[in-house]
Amino acid sequence: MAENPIIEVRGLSKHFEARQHLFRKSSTGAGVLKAVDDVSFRIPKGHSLGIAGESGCGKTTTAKMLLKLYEPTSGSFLFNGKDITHLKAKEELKQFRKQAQLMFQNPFEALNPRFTIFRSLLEPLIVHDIGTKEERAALIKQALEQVNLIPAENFFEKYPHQMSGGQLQRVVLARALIVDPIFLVADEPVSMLDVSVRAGVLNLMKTLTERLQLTTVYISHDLSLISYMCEQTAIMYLGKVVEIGDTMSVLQKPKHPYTQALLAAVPSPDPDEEPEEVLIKNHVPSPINMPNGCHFQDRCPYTEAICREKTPELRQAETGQIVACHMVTPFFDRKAEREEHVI
Amino acid sequence: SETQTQPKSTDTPKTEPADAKSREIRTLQILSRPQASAPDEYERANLIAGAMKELGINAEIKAMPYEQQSDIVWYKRDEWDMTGWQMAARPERLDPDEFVYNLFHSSTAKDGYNFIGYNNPEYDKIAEQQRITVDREERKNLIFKAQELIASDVAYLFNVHPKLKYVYNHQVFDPNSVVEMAGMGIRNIWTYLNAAPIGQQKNMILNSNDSVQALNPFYISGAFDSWVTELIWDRLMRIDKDGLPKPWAAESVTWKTDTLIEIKLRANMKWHDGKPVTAEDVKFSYEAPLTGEVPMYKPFVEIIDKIDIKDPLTLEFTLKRPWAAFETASLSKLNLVPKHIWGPIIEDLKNKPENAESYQEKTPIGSGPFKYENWKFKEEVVLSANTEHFSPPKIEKWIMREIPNTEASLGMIENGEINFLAVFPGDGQLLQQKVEASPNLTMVTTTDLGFQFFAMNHRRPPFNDVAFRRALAAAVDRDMMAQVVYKGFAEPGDSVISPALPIWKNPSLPYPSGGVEEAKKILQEAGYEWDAAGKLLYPAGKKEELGK
Amino acid sequence: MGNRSKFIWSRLAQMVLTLWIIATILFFIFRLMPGNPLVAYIDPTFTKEQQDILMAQFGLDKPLWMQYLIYLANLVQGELGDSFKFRAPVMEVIWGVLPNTLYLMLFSFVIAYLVGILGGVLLAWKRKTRFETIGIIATLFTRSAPQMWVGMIVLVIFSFHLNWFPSGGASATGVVYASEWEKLTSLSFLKHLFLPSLTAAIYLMGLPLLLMRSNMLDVMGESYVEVARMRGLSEQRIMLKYAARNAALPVVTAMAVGIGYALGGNVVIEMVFSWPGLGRLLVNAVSASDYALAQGAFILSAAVMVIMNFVADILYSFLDPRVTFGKGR
Amino acid sequence: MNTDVRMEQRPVQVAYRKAGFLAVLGKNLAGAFRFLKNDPFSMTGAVIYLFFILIALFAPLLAPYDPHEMIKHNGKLAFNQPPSAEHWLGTTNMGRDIFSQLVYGAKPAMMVGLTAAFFVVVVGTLVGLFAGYYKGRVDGVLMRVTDIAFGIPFEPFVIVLVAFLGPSVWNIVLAMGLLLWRDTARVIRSQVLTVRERSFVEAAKISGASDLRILFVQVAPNILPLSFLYGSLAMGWAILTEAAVSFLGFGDPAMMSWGFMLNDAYASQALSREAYWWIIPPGIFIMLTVMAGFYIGRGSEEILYPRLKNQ
Amino acid sequence: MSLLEVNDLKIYYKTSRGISKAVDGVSFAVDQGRSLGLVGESGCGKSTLVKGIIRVLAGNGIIAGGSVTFDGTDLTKMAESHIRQVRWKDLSLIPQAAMDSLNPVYPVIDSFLEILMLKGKLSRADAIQRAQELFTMVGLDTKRLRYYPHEFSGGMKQRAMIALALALSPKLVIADEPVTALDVIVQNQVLRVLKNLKKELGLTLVMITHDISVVAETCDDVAVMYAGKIIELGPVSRVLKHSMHPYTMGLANAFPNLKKTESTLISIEGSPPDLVDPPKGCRFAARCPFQIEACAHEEPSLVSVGDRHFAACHRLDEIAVLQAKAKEVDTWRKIPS
Ligand SMILES: Nc1ncnc2c1ncn2[C@@H]1O[C@H](COP(=O)(O)OP(=O)(O)OP(=O)(O)O)[C@@H](O)[C@H]1O
Ligand SMILES: Nc1ncnc2c1ncn2[C@@H]1O[C@H](COP(=O)(O)OP(=O)(O)OP(=O)(O)O)[C@@H](O)[C@H]1O
Ligand SMILES: [Mg+2]
Ligand SMILES: [Mg+2]
Ligand code: NI
Repeated sequence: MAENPIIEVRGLSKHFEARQHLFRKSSTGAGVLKAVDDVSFRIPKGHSLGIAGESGCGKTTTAKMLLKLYEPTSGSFLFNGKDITHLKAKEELKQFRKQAQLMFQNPFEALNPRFTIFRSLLEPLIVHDIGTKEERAALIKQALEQVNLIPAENFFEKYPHQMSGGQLQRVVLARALIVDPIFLVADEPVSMLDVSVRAGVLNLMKTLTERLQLTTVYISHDLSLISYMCEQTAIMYLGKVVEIGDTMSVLQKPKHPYTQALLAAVPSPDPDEEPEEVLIKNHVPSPINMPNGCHFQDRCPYTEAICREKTPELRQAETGQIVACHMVTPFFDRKAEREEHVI
Repeated sequence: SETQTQPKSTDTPKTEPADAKSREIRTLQILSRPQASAPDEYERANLIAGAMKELGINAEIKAMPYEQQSDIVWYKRDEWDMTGWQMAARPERLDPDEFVYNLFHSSTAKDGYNFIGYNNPEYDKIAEQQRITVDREERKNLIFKAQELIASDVAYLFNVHPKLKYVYNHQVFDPNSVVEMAGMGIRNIWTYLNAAPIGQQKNMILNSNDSVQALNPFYISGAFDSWVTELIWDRLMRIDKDGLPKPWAAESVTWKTDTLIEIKLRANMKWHDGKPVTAEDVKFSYEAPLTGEVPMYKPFVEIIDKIDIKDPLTLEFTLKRPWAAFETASLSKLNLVPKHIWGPIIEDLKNKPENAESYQEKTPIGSGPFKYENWKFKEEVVLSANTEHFSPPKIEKWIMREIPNTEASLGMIENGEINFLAVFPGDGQLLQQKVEASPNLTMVTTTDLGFQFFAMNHRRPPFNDVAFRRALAAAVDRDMMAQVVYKGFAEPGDSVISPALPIWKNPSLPYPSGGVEEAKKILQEAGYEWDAAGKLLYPAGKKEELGK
Repeated sequence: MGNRSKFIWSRLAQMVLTLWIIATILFFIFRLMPGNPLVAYIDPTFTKEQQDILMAQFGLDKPLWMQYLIYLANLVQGELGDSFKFRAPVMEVIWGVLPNTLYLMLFSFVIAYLVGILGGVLLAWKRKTRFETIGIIATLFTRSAPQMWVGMIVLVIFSFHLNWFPSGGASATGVVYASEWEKLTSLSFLKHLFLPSLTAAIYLMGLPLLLMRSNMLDVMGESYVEVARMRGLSEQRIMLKYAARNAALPVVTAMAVGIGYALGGNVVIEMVFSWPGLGRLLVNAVSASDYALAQGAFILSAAVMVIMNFVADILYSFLDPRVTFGKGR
Repeated sequence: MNTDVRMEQRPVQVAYRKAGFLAVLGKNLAGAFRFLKNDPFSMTGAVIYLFFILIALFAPLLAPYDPHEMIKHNGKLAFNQPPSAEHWLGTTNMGRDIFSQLVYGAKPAMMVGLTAAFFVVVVGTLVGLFAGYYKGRVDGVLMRVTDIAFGIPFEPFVIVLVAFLGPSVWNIVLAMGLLLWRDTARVIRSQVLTVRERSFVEAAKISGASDLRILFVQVAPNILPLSFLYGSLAMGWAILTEAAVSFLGFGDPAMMSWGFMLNDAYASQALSREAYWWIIPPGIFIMLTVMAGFYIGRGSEEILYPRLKNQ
Repeated sequence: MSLLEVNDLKIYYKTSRGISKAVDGVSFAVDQGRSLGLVGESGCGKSTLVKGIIRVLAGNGIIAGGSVTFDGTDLTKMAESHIRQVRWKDLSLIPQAAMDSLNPVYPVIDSFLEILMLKGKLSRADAIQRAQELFTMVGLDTKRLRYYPHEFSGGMKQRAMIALALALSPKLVIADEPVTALDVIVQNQVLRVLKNLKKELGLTLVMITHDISVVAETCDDVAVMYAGKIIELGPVSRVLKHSMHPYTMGLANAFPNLKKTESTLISIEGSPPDLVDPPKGCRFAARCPFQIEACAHEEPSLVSVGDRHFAACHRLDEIAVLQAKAKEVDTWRKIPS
């Protein structure tokens, strides 16, 4: 908390208009879909934040806002201390684009199928007007070697469909790193990869981000991966951050009932371990037109009247992390101030 | 093989006039309907262009739809050089007045039908004179003279009088009962009235290739409409098969003086709704066009000063001045309409923007030999015989089917779907072969009253020069046209009057002929010269003013 | 206002806008066309005065903008003006041929889509066989042949040589039908209808057939078809209830759109078979410079097309429960 | 001829499941050729096109006569002749050599076809690209324009336009260019909508590329096969349209096209005369060229929908 | 006798590049009431294997050899019309893409009615009741029967598919990746449903997954596949805790464990061999850190290594050493190229 945050997000929200079928009553109905609702966090330089949560809770939407692919509905986003929420100026935007990069979930999709690997890596260099022709070739070679694609020349003229998923994901990483970014968002970077190659990419990312002092956001629904990769962890539920803090505290001593359920549900590779009982109810409510109060109210085993009336605010738990739950209140001695909701 | 359009090497002088450049004749434009819609016109244009090329004149054919062509010809009277045109056969055109007066009188040059801008005071006098000359012999002389002037002036570049080709099924109709009419062929009311069915089929089924637009006694619309209207509505007189008007609904027509005509109606005529035909109805029929609600018929009644009803069957027409064509163009033209039906309609229309032309009766009522039975739009018109008529038809029904596909109409006459081929714009030779091969069919050809020609714009040089026009006329081989384009189903033309009408046709006209050699001679005599490349030049002192 | 009605309203508004623009374009195309519209109706006996009466009668003497406003005002009231040629209200003239066009169109669509859909299913079923190859080639042939050419050949064979069908028109000579229904059910009318419908269908069936085939192939690759097979359902059932039913959705909407196209009348076929329909009317009107009529016929077919496009959209979302609606498509 | 609509409703996205195939259909000729070689249908189509293009180019050498020339033998017009050694397909009713007309007819067919296809593809692709990529207002406006184009019945429109501008094949091309891009535009747009959602486009955006660059460098090459397909279809439409328009009497008499020949034959009752050598060949030639378009189209269809190929 | 016995099954695909040997001599057996997990990398032939068992292969797939004995009869020799009777009634397969396995244009209940009335010969009323029972059994609200598939969430669809698979009370259910692409909580629910059904109905289950933790939680036995072959087979705890094949060891290393945060993940470098032209010897040889001469030439056969535990490796005799070495990161770095 002492260091200057490179990323600071204040009350970021993104709302979508929900669509509906013309003739049939749908289970959801028309209305506003709050994909991301009032999310705040701070990441100091060189640190990494993991965002976890079930499908549709708004992880990707958050990531896209961080990369300015989506304009937030409200809230602000500070990058390097500068508010760039509504940045429009071409040059500054380009500067930001050079510094912030994304690593995609699906490597098969992330590369233009009509471009060779060389061409794909060349694009960002052309766009940012980096280097001469020879320098560019050298940069590309270096980038490929950095991600262990050796000898790099062998891959220059290959098309994406001629390569394996693990190799492609490395190319995607190389492309992200070739412009020397300081901020990297990885949205489920290995979920499409096989277990045996997954570890390779993860280890590579881990060492590279550490070596290059990158600030990273790592998005996954897999808590074990987050625990492996990140220092801090945020748990999202239906557009809201319900628990955020040091990975150790969040994953070892979860406070929010949802986090607890999530952890209980993770299967263990140890066949002798007895699976824990997951207490929450099945039904995932529709994200459209959320009711008042806690988003988790319908599934929570501890729900009381207050949960249906008031949206819980984030408070610091004694274990260090910040939690949004009314029922945990007795454990808190003081209400955390808004400024300190963040790490 | 030799080509039609290749220029022959001309025996032009080797030396070229010094001012050749400025005297060069521009490329002349020939307007024509496209080959697809009027193949004969387009091919004739080709032949004419070929002949002009041989004379050293550049010509260019511009094909365009009829509407565009007529728009230019009609409304941009000094912007065109030559255009294909035609005059169709109509019964009232059996009288030469319309052709002789309307086409060439200088008064119609500005916005009338004299769009070529022919202007000959001598001719004007003759044209006017023949209008008021009621005596036939005297009038004939005038018409002969008029034809002579047109021929020697080469007012039009005459091409051909096509042959009308009609086919009927002689297993259905007694061949002796089919009537041929001069200049009109066998497709005429006399055939419809006379044709005697000899088998099971009592109906006459004929084809048309375009739509019936309206069945309205007050609207002169498409050709096919008039085929029908003349059967439903009677007229005071009708043009007989010899081309001369004869009393019809009138029992007699007596010229008391040059301007006073007495009409006696037939007794016991009835409208199709059963009401009697009276002198009042006749008077109404002739006066309605003057109300302004029947504009198209106005020109045919304007000449009438007054109409007096002498008794229920007698009327007296007083004309403003003598008019030779009155019997043909007015008494044989106007439909007799029932006053009890049209009277109120016309009254009503006076307060409306529309006029009688756009009024369609549900069931048209006339007094003619056929009664309206049914009209399926764009499909067929069915009339049934009016057995109470004074001249009842022998067939039971007269049915006209719309068949735009020429090929299909040919197939249909062969397989009996129709028994009278009333229009056939296609190849006559083929038709003849088909008829010869069929045991059922008889073909009758008649030289058309109408004619095909190319109009030259007399307002524009070089066409303002008689010699030039004469040379062109001489160069165009009309026999060849009849042979090649019409496969022999046409007669070369030299006059507005068809050879089918011996009463009016001047048999010896000074229309130039003799081919390219003769043409060159005419041009040389008039002072035209050729440049070294064989291009025709204006006579010395004349320049091309209209540019290239 | 709900999302749904908002969508429908905005689509309707858009349709009106589209029609207005088309009407405007049309108006000016026709007015700017070279040639006086009435020139075709001028007779040698006409005087200048008579020509002027004629112009006034059709309002052609007024300035262009006034003509345009009158035209729009009339259009809003469903008035299409008077035909120059037929001297009758355009609506009336069009009504005279519209039923025939509809019958021809519906009949040919029924033939084409029945044959097409079944053929498409069959081809997809027999994929990778010689039957499929020949089927596709044959279909492409039918879709590539100029219609008048096919029409003429059909006419010569079935009418002139075999004498099975009449060679033109919409009904037997001199027959009067008491009602449209009687006409539609009379053998003679159907016999007249058959050849033109066949010719149209020969061309039309290519689209549903090929579309059906490739949709079938797509759908047959979907896992629910695979699962149906795993469930041990019979091959017929899988083909019809699963593959064909789902593959037919786009074909059905293609049909709606196709009907829109076809109502403009199949000019060429109507010409060859002397069919009294809208297409021939339109061509005649255009070549006779009968603006009012041409405009009317054109607007009408445009309206039908726009409506059928709309119907196709609605139909699609009706048939496919997955489709959502909203902004854009 | 323009009813091949709603192709957009087909799951075009399928194409990208095995995007590799697209790469084969690269911009470069080598790629295109490889693809032709792999697909007998496309190969046939391409060979037919090549055949007609050669005929069009060498028509003056191949045709024994001028197609407009009225041929005389011994001073007599040689009309309505059946096929003979001298006139392979006989002569017309005006004594013109049918074989020569057939040969000369290839040029207008190819010209009309190729130019119409070019216009349709260029306009359609641009509209589709911009509408699909920019969404929002641009999309709104462009799609409204497309809707209007969709509201205009094609055949009547061509007739009106040709009647208006005069009988010229270029006016037919113009009419096609004005209207038929609509199908292409819609399909391309829906394709672009799916392409633009793919991560590599987002990647390009994140790398800071400008919209135009993304549009033309990243997106366009991925929808080119579709444009190509519509181009080959449009070629067929153009030729069929020209034939129909000629048949209706709005044809260009200066251009000896196959449609014009058909009309000429029809108007001079070649069928009744059983002059099949006059009626059949132009029809077959039209059919072949149109079909060649479909063949190429079908070939690229297999490339666009690689799943078909697997089965 | 086992309920399902697969013997030396070979399934090949005809492709433009040649014959792809997707399943190449696989044998295993499943006893009544037990559950078998089938794990392995993507593309190793898991789906092909189970599709081959009930003969619903893609058009270019052929059964090139071996036998599948189900309940005493050989499915590979059965007539098509006969096997159609077996499908779903005695043996149902929940395919990999269960998400898209329901016909999108009909409400879900239609799929139930079709099966229950057509194959189960139930009356409509009975069929509806049975469908409701099934829905309740998998923990779904019976109201949802009338919904369209796209109105279901992924987990619901998966459960609906399980319910549908159980409609005719089959003897064996094969589930192809039933929980991949599901959230952990939903995944947990689905797995619980399967476990309960197994316990309560005595269901025999074959479950495909690439996630060994899923197998660890749900299955009795596990078969590990690599490049078209089974390389290790045995009771779950034995195979995962005392892996006898280097590939299985590598797989265990690559899995993060939430409870053991300290350990580093180790990946297996390289990629599986091309099935059109597989290497002659051991198929894992190229990626194996313990490769020896023999591996390249000779294919190891699946041999018993203890209590119902089988493995296919040339170095089974020195396995204790290998097991120890496999825990070290460096071992896997030095891949022989
Ligand atoms: N462009 C969009 N328009 C409308 N709704 C959207 C859009 N993008 C996302 N959503 C909705 O917003 C919610 C959050 O989506 P998001 O993709 O951020 O979730 P996620 O946490 O990344 O899920 P997953 O784990 O499945 O990737 C979802 O309900 C989704 O349907
Ligand atoms: N229809 C087919 N034609 C040709 N090859 C195929 C076909 N289906 C599958 N294959 C190939 O066969 C091999 C085995 O495929 P299979 O689908 O059985 O793998 P899997 O183990 O189920 O993989 P995943 O975990 O990705 O589902 C793969 O290499 C695949 O590419
Ligand atoms: Mg996501
Ligand atoms: Mg699988
Ligand atoms: Ni010769």
